[in-house]
Amino acid sequence: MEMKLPLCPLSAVDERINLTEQALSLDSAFSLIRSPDYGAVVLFAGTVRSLEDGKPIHGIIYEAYTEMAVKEIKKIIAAAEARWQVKLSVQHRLGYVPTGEISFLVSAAGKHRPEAFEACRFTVDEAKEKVPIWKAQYLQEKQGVE
Amino acid sequence: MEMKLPLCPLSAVDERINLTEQALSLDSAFSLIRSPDYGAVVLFAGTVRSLEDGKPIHGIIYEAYTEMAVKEIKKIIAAAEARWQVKLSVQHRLGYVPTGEISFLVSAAGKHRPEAFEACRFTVDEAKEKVPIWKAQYLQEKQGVE
Amino acid sequence: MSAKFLFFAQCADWMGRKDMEISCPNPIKIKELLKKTEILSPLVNKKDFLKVAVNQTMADLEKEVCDGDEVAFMPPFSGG
Amino acid sequence: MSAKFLFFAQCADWMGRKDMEISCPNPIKIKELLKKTEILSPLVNKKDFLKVAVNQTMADLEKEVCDGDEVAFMPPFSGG
Repeated sequence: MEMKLPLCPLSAVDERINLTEQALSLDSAFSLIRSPDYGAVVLFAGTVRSLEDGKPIHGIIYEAYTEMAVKEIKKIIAAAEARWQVKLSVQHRLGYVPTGEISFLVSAAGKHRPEAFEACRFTVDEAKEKVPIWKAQYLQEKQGVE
Repeated sequence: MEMKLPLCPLSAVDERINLTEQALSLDSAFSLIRSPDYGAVVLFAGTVRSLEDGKPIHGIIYEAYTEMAVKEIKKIIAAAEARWQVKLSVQHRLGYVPTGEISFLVSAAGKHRPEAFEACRFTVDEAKEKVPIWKAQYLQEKQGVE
Repeated sequence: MSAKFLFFAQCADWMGRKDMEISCPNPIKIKELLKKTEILSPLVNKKDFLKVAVNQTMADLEKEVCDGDEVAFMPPFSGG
Repeated sequence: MSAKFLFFAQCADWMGRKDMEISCPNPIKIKELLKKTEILSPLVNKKDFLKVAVNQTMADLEKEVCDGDEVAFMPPFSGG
């Protein structure tokens, strides 16, 4: 019953990219990239902090240039998967994200630790730099939605 | 409503260490360390691969020297939390763990990316070296439980 | 020719809109378009700050806009 | 005096048991105990491979075992 899964079939990358107004789940992200061939999974979750520039906020509204964002994420995933022989997922929440919840989620599965850590970190850094997504509005505590 | 959570109260470390025969969940691990003060969470999941020494297996039985393991994990967490100002959780599954499932789960929450990545990786490496847990048995495919 | 323009995040605030069609007689460099198109004037003094994409690929202000292009004006990315 | 001995993973296989009490007249170094205690003989030729903890703290074979100690013999750790 040795099931040798193919490494990142190109047709499957779409389902591992997710720009959504729904809450993001680490367990769901894991299920997108898990495989019996991989022994190490590293996940990065960016979360909304309660202070922005010293002011308490209750959430952030995120906005994306969705079509371009998906294209850029695909390029980053292709580069990282080729370099480290890993399988990646990149997800970003859009619209209103409350303080403490996950806004950005990158998951990397590899055979061993080093490549999973390195590919995850690379993908996080690249996505922050190259993917057209914005914190469009900080929603301040006390004043309600401004 | 600015809730400044204290950084890792020592009394709370016990609930962030978990040696269990139950399946491990990334979302549950996240909930153990999340805080509105932290913007970055890095999780490492070690999973059971389908091949060991080239032979197909359907699972591994893990065994621990539980009391000592908890003490060693506490030491590692204390060292990492002091060094990086993070909050950590370390979990390991014991008994039978089927292929593809999570056996080992380290989670690190920090204000920013670098410390969350570094503290997670440090804790994974230290735990593998210093915590008395073993792959006691590989359960081979076809032959059933040997 | 005409091209579709998109304005994201603060760019939408400055423009007071999220998108528009702009017509002009010939293909034209983005920097010329900014100079000559009155309605884009809110973006002119933000030029050093702006990011621009043409057809969903990053471009600079020397890039020529052609008929049917999709041109996006964006502030620096801040996702994550 | 007597001490409690624990055998983990392969050590339990070699010993055919997971724990036992061993009595001896005086405090004694672990390496002497291994040499003199017939029932521990399955571990003697694994000495270079063994890890030892006394009271849940890593120790070497020079460590003296005292009354009431918990002594664990373990193979190299392989969790993860």
